[in-house]
Amino acid sequence: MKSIDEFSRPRSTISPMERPFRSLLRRLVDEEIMPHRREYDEDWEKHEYIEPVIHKLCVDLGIQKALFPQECGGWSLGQSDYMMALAYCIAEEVGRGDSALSLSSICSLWPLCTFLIPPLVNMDLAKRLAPLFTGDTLCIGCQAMTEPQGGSDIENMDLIRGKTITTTARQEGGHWVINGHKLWPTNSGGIATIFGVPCTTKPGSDDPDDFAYIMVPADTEGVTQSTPYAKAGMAADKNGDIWFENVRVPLAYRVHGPGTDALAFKGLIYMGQLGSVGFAVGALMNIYEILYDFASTRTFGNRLLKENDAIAAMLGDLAGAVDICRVLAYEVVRLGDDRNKPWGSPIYSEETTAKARNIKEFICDKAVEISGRAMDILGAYGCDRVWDIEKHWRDLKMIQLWLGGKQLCQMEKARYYFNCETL
Amino acid sequence: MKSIDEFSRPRSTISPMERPFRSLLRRLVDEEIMPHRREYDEDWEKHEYIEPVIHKLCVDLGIQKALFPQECGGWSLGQSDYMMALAYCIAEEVGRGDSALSLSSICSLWPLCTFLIPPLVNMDLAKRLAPLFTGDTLCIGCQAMTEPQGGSDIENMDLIRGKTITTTARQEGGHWVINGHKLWPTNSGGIATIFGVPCTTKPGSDDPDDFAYIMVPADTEGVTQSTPYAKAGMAADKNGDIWFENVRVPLAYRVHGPGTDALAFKGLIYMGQLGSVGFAVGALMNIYEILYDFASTRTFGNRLLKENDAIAAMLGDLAGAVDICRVLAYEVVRLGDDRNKPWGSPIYSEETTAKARNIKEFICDKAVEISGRAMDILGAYGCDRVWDIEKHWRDLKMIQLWLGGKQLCQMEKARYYFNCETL
Amino acid sequence: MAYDVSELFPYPRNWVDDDTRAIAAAIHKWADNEIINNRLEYQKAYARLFNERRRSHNLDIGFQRIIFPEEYGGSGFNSLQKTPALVTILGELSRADAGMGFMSALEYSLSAVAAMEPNVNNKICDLIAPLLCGTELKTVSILMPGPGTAGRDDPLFMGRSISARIEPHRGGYLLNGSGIRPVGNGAIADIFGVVCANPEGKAGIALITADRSGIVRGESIRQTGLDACLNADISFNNTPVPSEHVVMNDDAVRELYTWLNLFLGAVSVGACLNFFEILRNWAENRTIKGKGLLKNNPLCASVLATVAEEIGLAKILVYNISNFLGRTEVWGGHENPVIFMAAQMFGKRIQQSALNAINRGMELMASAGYAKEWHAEKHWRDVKTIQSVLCGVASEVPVHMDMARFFYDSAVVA
Amino acid sequence: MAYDVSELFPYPRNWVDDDTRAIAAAIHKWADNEIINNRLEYQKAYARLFNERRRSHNLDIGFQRIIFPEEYGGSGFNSLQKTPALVTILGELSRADAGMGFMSALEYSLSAVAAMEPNVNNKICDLIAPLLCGTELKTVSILMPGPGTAGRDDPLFMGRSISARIEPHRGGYLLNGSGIRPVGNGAIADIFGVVCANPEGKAGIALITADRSGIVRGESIRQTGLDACLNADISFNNTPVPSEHVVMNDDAVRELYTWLNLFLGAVSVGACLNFFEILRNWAENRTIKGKGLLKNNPLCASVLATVAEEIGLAKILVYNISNFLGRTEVWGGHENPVIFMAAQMFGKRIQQSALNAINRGMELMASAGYAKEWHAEKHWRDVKTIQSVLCGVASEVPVHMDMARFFYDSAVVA
Repeated sequence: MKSIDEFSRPRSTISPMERPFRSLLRRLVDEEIMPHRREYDEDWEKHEYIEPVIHKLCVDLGIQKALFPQECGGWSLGQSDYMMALAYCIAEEVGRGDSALSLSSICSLWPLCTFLIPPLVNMDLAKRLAPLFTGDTLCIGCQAMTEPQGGSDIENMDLIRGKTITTTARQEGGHWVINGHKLWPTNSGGIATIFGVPCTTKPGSDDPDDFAYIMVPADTEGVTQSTPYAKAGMAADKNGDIWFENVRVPLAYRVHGPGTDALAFKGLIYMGQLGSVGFAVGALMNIYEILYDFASTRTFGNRLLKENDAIAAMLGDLAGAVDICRVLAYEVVRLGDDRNKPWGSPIYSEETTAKARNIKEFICDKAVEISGRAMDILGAYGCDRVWDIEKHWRDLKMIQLWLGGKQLCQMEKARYYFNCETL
Repeated sequence: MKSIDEFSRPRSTISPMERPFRSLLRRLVDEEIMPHRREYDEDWEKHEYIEPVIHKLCVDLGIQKALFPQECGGWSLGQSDYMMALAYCIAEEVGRGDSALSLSSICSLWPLCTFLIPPLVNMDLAKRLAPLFTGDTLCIGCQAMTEPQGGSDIENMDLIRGKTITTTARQEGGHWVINGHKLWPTNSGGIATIFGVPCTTKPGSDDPDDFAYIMVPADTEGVTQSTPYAKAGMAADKNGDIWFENVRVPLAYRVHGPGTDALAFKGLIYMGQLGSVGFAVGALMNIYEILYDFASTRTFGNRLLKENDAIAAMLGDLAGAVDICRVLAYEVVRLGDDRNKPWGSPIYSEETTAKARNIKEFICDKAVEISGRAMDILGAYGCDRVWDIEKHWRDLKMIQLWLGGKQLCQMEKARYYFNCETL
Repeated sequence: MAYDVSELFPYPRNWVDDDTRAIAAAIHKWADNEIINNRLEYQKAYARLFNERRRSHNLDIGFQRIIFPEEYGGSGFNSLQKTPALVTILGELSRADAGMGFMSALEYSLSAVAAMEPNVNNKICDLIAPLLCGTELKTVSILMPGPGTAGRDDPLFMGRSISARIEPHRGGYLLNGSGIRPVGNGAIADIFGVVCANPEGKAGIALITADRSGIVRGESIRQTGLDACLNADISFNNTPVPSEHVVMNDDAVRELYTWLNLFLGAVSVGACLNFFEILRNWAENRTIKGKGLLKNNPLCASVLATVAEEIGLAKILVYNISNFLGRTEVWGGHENPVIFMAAQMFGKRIQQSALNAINRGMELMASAGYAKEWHAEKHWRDVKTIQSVLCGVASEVPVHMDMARFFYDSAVVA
Repeated sequence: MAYDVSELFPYPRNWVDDDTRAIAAAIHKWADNEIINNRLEYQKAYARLFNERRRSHNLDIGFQRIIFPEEYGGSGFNSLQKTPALVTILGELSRADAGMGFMSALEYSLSAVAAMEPNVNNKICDLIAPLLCGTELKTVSILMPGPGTAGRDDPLFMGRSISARIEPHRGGYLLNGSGIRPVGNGAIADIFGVVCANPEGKAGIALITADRSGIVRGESIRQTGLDACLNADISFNNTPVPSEHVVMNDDAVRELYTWLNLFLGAVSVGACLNFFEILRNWAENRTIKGKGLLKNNPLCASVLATVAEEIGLAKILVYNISNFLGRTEVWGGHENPVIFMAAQMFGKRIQQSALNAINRGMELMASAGYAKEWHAEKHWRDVKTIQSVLCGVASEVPVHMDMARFFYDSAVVA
């Protein structure tokens, strides 16, 4: 093994555009992120170091326009059979430097996935919002999902079916009037330009037709954002409360309509898993790099750590687990990029959701275990920020906990594999 | 999830011939193996039930001739880009019924892999041995590797490089004269027709050129086989001692020559991992079928097990782990079937060996864990042979232990990922 | 180098008195001479020698009657303070053969429910003491709650289905239930302890001798391990049970679970101690990488350490449970719900650690790990069998529910 | 429902006397009033309040001097029989703030090496007692062996590299070593306990006060947790050490490891107990699936049970180690190699269980698990930090090697 690029992935199905793009990202991460990432924890409120890098990624590199159709000035990535591979590539490469930075940049596009990935495309809405995302100014999207009570029940679509959503959308003439309170979404805490808001047109209903997904520009009257919360890590990702008080947006800002909105929203769950495994594997590959360095320069019993059979075995297990995680992460990619193949399924299908959740859960559990073990291998240096592993350890735990966490993954899997009816 | 065929695999790269072949195997397993497998444990010495099924698989189905070139009456499977996929398919489907039966049938071809897989083909030897394997009589091959002292040190080729091999081959005129003692190989214990014998032409040497791999028909004078050992499981696989006393075989029975023999032998390690993951995943899929049945008919608190959130989560984890194991098993397949692709590596390469061992170790650990947990879910029925899980549990442990076991896998991984020099 | 495996792993020694230590040493010696040092012979004629050895331990030396009060012809180990002594004895016996330990564990569990102070149940002692304190080998089988069947609405004991029912009949009871799977020994038992429910769904324990009418044994079951403890499903068809042979209260059932967890924990630890001896012997005689002994290779040493750690953990937990029971002045015995919870919580942990110890240790033995010749595989199969039957159903979930009720006031239904 | 988290998890209560229980209850109350019930305020002004609270606990109440004999102005908890009392006290303190517990654990470990009977070292007591029994807060830092650097041939303590060296000089010693990473408190310590090697490579402990010449502190380190226990690498340049302040023997180093494992185990368990309170509160107030409380959902209950099990296991191990030490009549104290081995073997297991308890529990808290507001994440970071520093290097491998030597006579080199 000579470089992290030798960790396994299906070389036969790599997009031609990936190679150059990946090296571009690699350089940006090595030059712009690595030197500063130790400062990020202190930068959680101001984003002095963080914001410029997000700008580089989203605007200069153009990530923020990727999903929009070419006729709107975008890359039409939604139509590509390599869309998920490319999204994963970004998540992984940037995640190697800082998973929160990767999260913040990629999640900016999350709400757009509801109406820019065929077959669920809303061209009119695309044209309306393209100017925001295809210009030279940073435009931050925010998928405002979680609500105060019930936590991520909202993601438990198959069971709860929107029943517990308290954020409401009322039609008044040419507008949707939105009221509600969301919290914790990535890219809130004051930095969002536009929100994607899952809400209900009929509180208490579990009819998917009453579920609505509406885009809400952050500067609309009645939208209030809190300052960011203090967290254990992931400083580059701001989270806060958002209140919607009689917020009025054009009817056209609803991504589709009855029924379809619910499908589009279910698709976001898959996208969330894809991003998560990317951030996690990126961090794991960086942990491997750090371990390689430490194990090749530090000794136990006056032998290099890596030349002691017992320690080497532990190191081998860690690296092997990283390889396994990457193979599995690419399986998540495949699930998505096969969406239009005869043998594939839509990203909102039960199969894709369950299998992606299964792998996300596995990779996160492994990542928490590996990063913790890596800290112990470094001993008193493991908890030292200078060695950059403990930051990954804190971030990886958060990746494990979000999106409904482990238990929701387990329920989805049980339903899928055992046809449970009451879970 | 409706059937075990929905466990993940790369549908885009499945050989056209696999589908029909798989259903053929599935039917054979369901009709010929499932009804008898509970008797196998008692049949370990006589093979009254077992031998006929092996005959069906190897002769009637034709597996034993698969590797030979078409001009010798075989299928030329060695040339196929789907060879590993097909071998895996057999290992998995038969393993679902009885992993030892699968093992015995497939390992019969193991020694042949040293000279029938391009680029390492010995056409002359192929022509000489084809009559044995392409006829209507059962011909059992046996890879006689392990020696009394040092256990599977012999597989630790990168480190030991044949140094500890005590079985010798001496050239005398037109013959190799072989002396030595091997034990434990699959298909020994009296049933082997022909042996593949790793030996040394210069005892104590660690020069790969002095390593030889020689085919030895079991009826050659000086070959003695012991009766089979009693084991915890895997009754369909006989293991015993083999003694070679001044055994003379034609020079042409050496598979290649100095240097190349060692490479060919290293390739066998990969083949061993491929088979192992196939047997294991097959057994796991069967365990899933059994769990599905039990969890859908038995109750806790008067609710179906699968409708209790806590139990369902456990079941979901088990099924999810099976899916993950299968995805990884197909990665092992890919490593082998890409051997001739521009981005691939030979099956005896360091990368292929290390990555295959890594996945084999992972799948076996998981399989031991899953089968043990499955027994606990069945409680007092879990250790009851009638439920067929405990048999898998015993077999899976053995799959974990063979081929050098966990620790050798760890060493190989450490060497590969951390460039260790003294392990 | 010589070592005493029984004292190698640290545990609160002060909980075991010198008399017990002497008894344990005697069993240890007996085990070495009669079984461990002649394993191959023992293995060849297993069925016969198992019974001979079991007879010599239980009758000639007299461990079958140990729990009963002197007045019943027992040895009077029927005070809770004797609990550490009982687990020590079971551990040494199981080191020789977990199957023998398993049989004693079931017998001791049921005897304890009947004869342990302060709640000595004379009626039940009158029934089973003559058998267990007599001159013949007697085998006990226990039928615990377990999985239910779809569509049936069973009476429950903390979520577990009770398949045996009793109904009042002429001042006594009639016992019914079909195809109930015992914890073990179903095919050969002389005495059955049956957890059953009355018409109100209340749980209790019925004790009956195998000669009662209406008892039908199914065909014997081929199991993963414990080959000598032949099991079979049991059906009761209007089997009459005198009312004084039924203990109709939840606490008794909880007590039975407590004893089973503790005693079977001691059995698995005992099996592990002999596995440790086999493994250590292996590690001291095998070389690796063409140089050096296994035990001196860092990786192997690390795995060996893990094995020792799991055994050490299991052993210390066994003794801590026994201390909770033995210290009546602190805990007050079975009525204290913490006892039942701790026995279950640590009881399952003991089995997990024991099995993990063997699983990890086998990794170093390659084919010797599963070859019958080396015996490691017997311990492995025996311990796994104990773990599974102790789970009852759904692995550790039922115990987790019990724990959630205790630690979190969880109102979780089953 | 009200409950006492300090008594909820079963452990051999008889090992803790009533006086200790009373002291513990007082600390418990103090912790609730001064810290736990005002977490947000405490968090806002952490640096200041940490020191105020630490002062009140250590000076006003007087726990800083507790281990020293009365004649030194201490409270005379310097007999091994007091060990269970010390872990009880550390546990209650750490429930309030693991950082405070960590500081006391380091102080107690070093004080114990100096003042524990029967080996009271008066010379060293003369040096540190006046400081630790005085009227000011004093902080102790300990420098243990750890990783070595490629190409250097370090003196070793059971495989671990010793970076500090002493050489004889004018009847005393000179201490040298550059950039050594302490277990903690390096940036703020008043007293250093330094494991060092003499020219023959023999290991020992040197005690020095921070005012000695030639001591240079590197810049302070930003750590995962234990924010208040500011650490920094320490360099010694010909720092003079009187010979009577050096304990030149392996046993002393082993003893130091033993105390650190035990006391830091108590700290992590204490932190876990408060995490348990947070989690239980969460489980009693959150609903799931739009219906029912978290604690009543079987899956959540199962995870909650796992958390309780890990905490219960860690706690019982802490007390069992303390019992090995306290029962000198059985074990004879530190000289018995089983003590060192058991403290290491169970010590690491305690940290693993403690961290696992928090890791699993956080799963149920979603974002509240990592939001500073809920404090769960502080316990998580603190315990992880303790675990890593306790490993020293190479995770559990060094301890596994120690265990292999003990259990298998392994001659494994490092």
